[in-house]
Amino acid sequence: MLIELLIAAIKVIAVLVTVLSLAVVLLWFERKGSALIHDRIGANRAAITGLGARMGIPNLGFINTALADPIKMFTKEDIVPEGADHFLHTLAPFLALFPVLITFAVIPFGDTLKVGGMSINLQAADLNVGLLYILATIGIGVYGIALGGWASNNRWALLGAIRASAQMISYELPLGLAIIAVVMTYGTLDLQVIVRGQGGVWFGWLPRWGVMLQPVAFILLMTAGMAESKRVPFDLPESESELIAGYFTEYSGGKQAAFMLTDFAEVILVAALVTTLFFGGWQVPYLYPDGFHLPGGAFLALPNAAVAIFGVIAFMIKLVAFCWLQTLIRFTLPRFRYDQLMRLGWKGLVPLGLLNVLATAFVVVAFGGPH
Amino acid sequence: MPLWLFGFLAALSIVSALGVILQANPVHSLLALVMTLLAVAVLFIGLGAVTLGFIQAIVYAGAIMILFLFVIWLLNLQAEAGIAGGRLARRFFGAIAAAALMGELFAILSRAPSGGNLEAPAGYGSIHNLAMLLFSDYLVAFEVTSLLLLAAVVGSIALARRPAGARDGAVAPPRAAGSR
Amino acid sequence: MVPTGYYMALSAALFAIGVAGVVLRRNVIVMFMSIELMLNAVNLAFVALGRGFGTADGQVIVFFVITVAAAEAAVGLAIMLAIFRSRETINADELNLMRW
Amino acid sequence: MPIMPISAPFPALGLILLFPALGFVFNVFFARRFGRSAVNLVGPGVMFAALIVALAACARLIAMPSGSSLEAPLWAWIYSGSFQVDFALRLDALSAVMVLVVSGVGSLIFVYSTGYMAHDEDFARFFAYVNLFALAMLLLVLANNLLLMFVGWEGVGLCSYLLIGFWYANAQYAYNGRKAFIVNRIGDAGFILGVLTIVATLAAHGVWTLDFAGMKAHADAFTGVAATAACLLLFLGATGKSAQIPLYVWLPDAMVGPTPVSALIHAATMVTAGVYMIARLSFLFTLAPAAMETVAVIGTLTALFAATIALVQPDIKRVLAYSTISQLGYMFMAVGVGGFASGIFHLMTHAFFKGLLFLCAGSVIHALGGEQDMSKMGDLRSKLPITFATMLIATLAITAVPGFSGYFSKDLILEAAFSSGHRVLWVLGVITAALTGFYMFRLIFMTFFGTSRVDSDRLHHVHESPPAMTIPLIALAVLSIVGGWVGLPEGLLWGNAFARFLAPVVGTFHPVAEANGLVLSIAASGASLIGIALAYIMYIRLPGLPFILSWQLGKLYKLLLEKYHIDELYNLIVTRPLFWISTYVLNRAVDSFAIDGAAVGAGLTVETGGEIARRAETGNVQTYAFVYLLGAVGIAAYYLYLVMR
Repeated sequence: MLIELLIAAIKVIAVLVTVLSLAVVLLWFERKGSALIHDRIGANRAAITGLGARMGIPNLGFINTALADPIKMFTKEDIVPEGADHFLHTLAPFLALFPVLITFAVIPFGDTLKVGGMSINLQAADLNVGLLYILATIGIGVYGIALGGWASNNRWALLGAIRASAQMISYELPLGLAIIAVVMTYGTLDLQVIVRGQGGVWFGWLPRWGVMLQPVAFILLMTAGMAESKRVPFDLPESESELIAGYFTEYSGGKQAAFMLTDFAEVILVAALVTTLFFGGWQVPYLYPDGFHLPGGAFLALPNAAVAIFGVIAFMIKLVAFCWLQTLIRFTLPRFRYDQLMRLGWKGLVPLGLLNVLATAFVVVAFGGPH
Repeated sequence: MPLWLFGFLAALSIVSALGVILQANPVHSLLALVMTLLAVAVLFIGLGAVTLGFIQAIVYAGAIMILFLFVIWLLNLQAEAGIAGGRLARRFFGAIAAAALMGELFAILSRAPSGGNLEAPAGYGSIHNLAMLLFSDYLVAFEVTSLLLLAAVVGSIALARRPAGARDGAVAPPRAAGSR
Repeated sequence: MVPTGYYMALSAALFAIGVAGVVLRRNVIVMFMSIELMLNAVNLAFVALGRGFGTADGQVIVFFVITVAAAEAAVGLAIMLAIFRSRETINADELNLMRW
Repeated sequence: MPIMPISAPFPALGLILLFPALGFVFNVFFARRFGRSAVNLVGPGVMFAALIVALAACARLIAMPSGSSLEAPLWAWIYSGSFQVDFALRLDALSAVMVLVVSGVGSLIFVYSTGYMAHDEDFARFFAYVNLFALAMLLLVLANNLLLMFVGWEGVGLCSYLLIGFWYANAQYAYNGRKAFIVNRIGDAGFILGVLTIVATLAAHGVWTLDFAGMKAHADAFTGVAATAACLLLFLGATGKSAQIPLYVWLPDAMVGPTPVSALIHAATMVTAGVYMIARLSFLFTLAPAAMETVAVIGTLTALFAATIALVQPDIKRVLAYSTISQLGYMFMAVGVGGFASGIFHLMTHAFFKGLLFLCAGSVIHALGGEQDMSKMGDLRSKLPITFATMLIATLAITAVPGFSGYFSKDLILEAAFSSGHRVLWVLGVITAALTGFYMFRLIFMTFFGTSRVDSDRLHHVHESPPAMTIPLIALAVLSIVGGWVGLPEGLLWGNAFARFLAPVVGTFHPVAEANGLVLSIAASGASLIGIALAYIMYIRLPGLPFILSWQLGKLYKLLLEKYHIDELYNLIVTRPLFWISTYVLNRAVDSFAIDGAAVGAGLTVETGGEIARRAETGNVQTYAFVYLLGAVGIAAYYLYLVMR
């Protein structure tokens, strides 16, 4: 009993720590990535205590920047504007961050690990309606943004909040439709089961990843997910050239950090969802519970622990890859206009999602579904 | 669901329900209502209606309530000047009548047959279970509901669209929390 | 295991609070929210009784209630917008044109 | 061992109804968009499509053993306890003949209509109505039960009304339409009562069916009285639809409709529905000899009566209308004396030659720019050669000149009348034949011979009709000649194949008196020739004689010209009293005083009450909610009181 609680606690902490530190890494990704695309060097000045460079110690790259950014933010003054709704102004950033963080509870990051006599499911919460849970938390996440903008007593902030909530609600639909198609394909809402369903190969060499079955849903989920995270090209709620910084114009210090963290956590969440639903999650091609079965017929036996660790590593690699992809998109595409955004959502993605659900239904009925 | 958890959720839902009707600021009322909805959603899940609990969170809290928030913003609602004021006598008797109704409901519901607290059958409250009912016994109601939704969409667009020629200035631009 | 009666009591309390909200508040939006509160109280009773009797029909009803509530919210809020546009208020005490 | 009749499923029967229905829908909804040429294509096209299906079905039927039928149960219609009626179609020998007549003659007349209505703006409405009519008429003849047949029966009545009043801008035309409809209602009331009598009689024996087959199987349930009552009531319906005494008055007035309508509805098809109905229910009528006698007598009297009126009418279409009534009288005489097959035979040949006559008359009227008065015609045979030739053929057919179709059918009827022992009826029939010869050739001579009395300003417009009109004329003329050859006298070539074909459905004719067919035939033909000769003398040789006669026999002439004053009589004994009751009793007493008084009083009461009650209407939603809440608290308290007591 006690040990189970302990294991659960460890899993939760591990997930949280991973997500938060990944968010910090993403911040550095952004700086370096944008530099790469803009053909400049990028952030290279931060050094521990500022002495390193002077003393000839080589700049420790991302560690320095990654640490310096959060430290800078958390040490800044926390300002609440005059006339703002004090309570909500303080509550909002955490209301935004909290649902995103708890969403990671249902993302499986590895196969079952057998230690001693126990088998540990590498997933913080084994919920058999995981996808519904994800939709619910995403839905609740709107409140933090909306109330943050409203409570600031600032027109730009309120406009940003209205834009943000309209955008998030609109893009929840294609997101949900993409997920429904996946659910119909695998016949379950349990993410771990969906990942297991993506193990193995077709034709002896092609991994059975979800993207092969649901390419349209993948595109839908990716697009809608990026819109949900309100980043370029969907960053109208915080478009600096129009609204200063949108809903968090009036935020500073730790609370602004929380909002930014929310953004990065959402990026990671989208990457995690895409990985889990369409790219096999922790599945490594040709790796089975007993070891590698390569296409040529070669076989390499592995112990369970090694397989599980391979899984976790594969998951992390895919996760980071999709985070990187989103960063690239961010610095490649220009921002939409608001009407373009809404048209894409309602007239493009929603009908596409409905058609995809319809087509999936036909295929499932015609060729026999998961049941 | 253990009793302590029920007690906590019940207290939470009642307190936030009171918040809905006691908060002067509509936005605060709305937040309280969302809280109630989420507490009730968790109660649903505790009762085995897992799917329904999540639907409540997704649809009710995540979408319908945002709609309310939008309208509050659009109408630029300010805090009400307290719950008192206006037709005091009616308010007074209204409160008494509501209390009387609560007492009566307690009395009536305590007599209601409650079933046997049976063990839930396998798959109770799952999507599959709910869908089987929806698409068999309740199919007609389901289809009619879809028509209702369509009618509501058309109706609300017709009601809310501005008459031609009144594009600008018909509604004052929204104001944020503290502006007077 | 929590007895069904407890849920019924909670449902009654929530319903009465909703009723009080409709009668006491003058802001039409808040009255509307109070109605949602009443709907939720009834939903809770449905689900609890359904669980008590071991049937899922209660849940189906709640499903429909949620759907209808969505439709009702859309139309009701649109009506409020229309009213506000012409009368500049949604205070229930001031909306009394429909009288003798 | 005889081959047993079979009944095979043949769902394509539904297509026969579907095509006119599609045509109707097209003409109602899409005609405006697609224009006149599309309507001219679709209107007759659907009839030809129906005709092709009907031909296929009949070919199938003929290939089957005698007495077989094709069934097409389409859907369940009325299921009320044990009383069950299906929407089902049935094609046996009788309905096969009718379907072919309706769709065949109908197709030709539709083609003719495209020419006749070429200058009318409302062509789409016209084709919509006639397509609807075709649908109803085909339903009437294809129905496998009495109730469905009644649907078609009412449908053709409706279309008849719509088409008589087709040019509704003319108040007199609209009035004539109403007259036809109302007179038909009287007959239809009889029909309904007849159906109910049948239902009640069968139900008393525990049989709940209106299928013709089912009724026939349970015919023994009908005792003499029930059968007589049912048959007489149904015959009342037939007198309305088929214009027999006493309900014939609408048909002459129906001639104000477009002439193709007169040809199709008021000569060839709809008005024969009564004959068809009696033939269809022949198993029932044979159980009621008294009713049969009535049918025969009424038919004969109508034939003679209408023929006398036709002698003097100046209007070309009215002559043909009375001629139609007269010929319908022949058909009823035939079915009345038991010669059902002969009646149907005459129905078919009549459809050919009377349809043709009307179409020719239409052609003449068309050529003269709407002139219908024969005293303003004359000497048209060179100007309208095709019309003249075909009309002459039709006239020879209707006057029963040997070799033409009318000869065979009329001969059979008179022979049946004589050999069934009804000598008086036979004599009257022969007299009618003479009258027919006279008035038909009077029509021909006045129209095509003699000196031209056409208005001079119209004379140079006179022209032969376009091919769309003349081709149907020629086709019908051919049918008017050869149509009778399917029922030759016994012993000649194939004999009476027609009667043999129908025998399983309507039974065979059983003569009770010896008769020499040849002698009877010579007598009847002689009578016709006398009539023709008289007409020749009066209108060709001595053109002044008609005037002298009409002056000398002024009173008789006037009586005939005024149609025995029957319309005035009906006005006096039916219409006027009804109007009096409507005006003085229903309008002044009941409506103005009682109903209006009650309404005004109720209004005053409500107004006063509302004045008081409206004070509760504060317009404040929360007040309402509060009162509502009080009510809820009260109801809950009462419930608790009931529970706790």
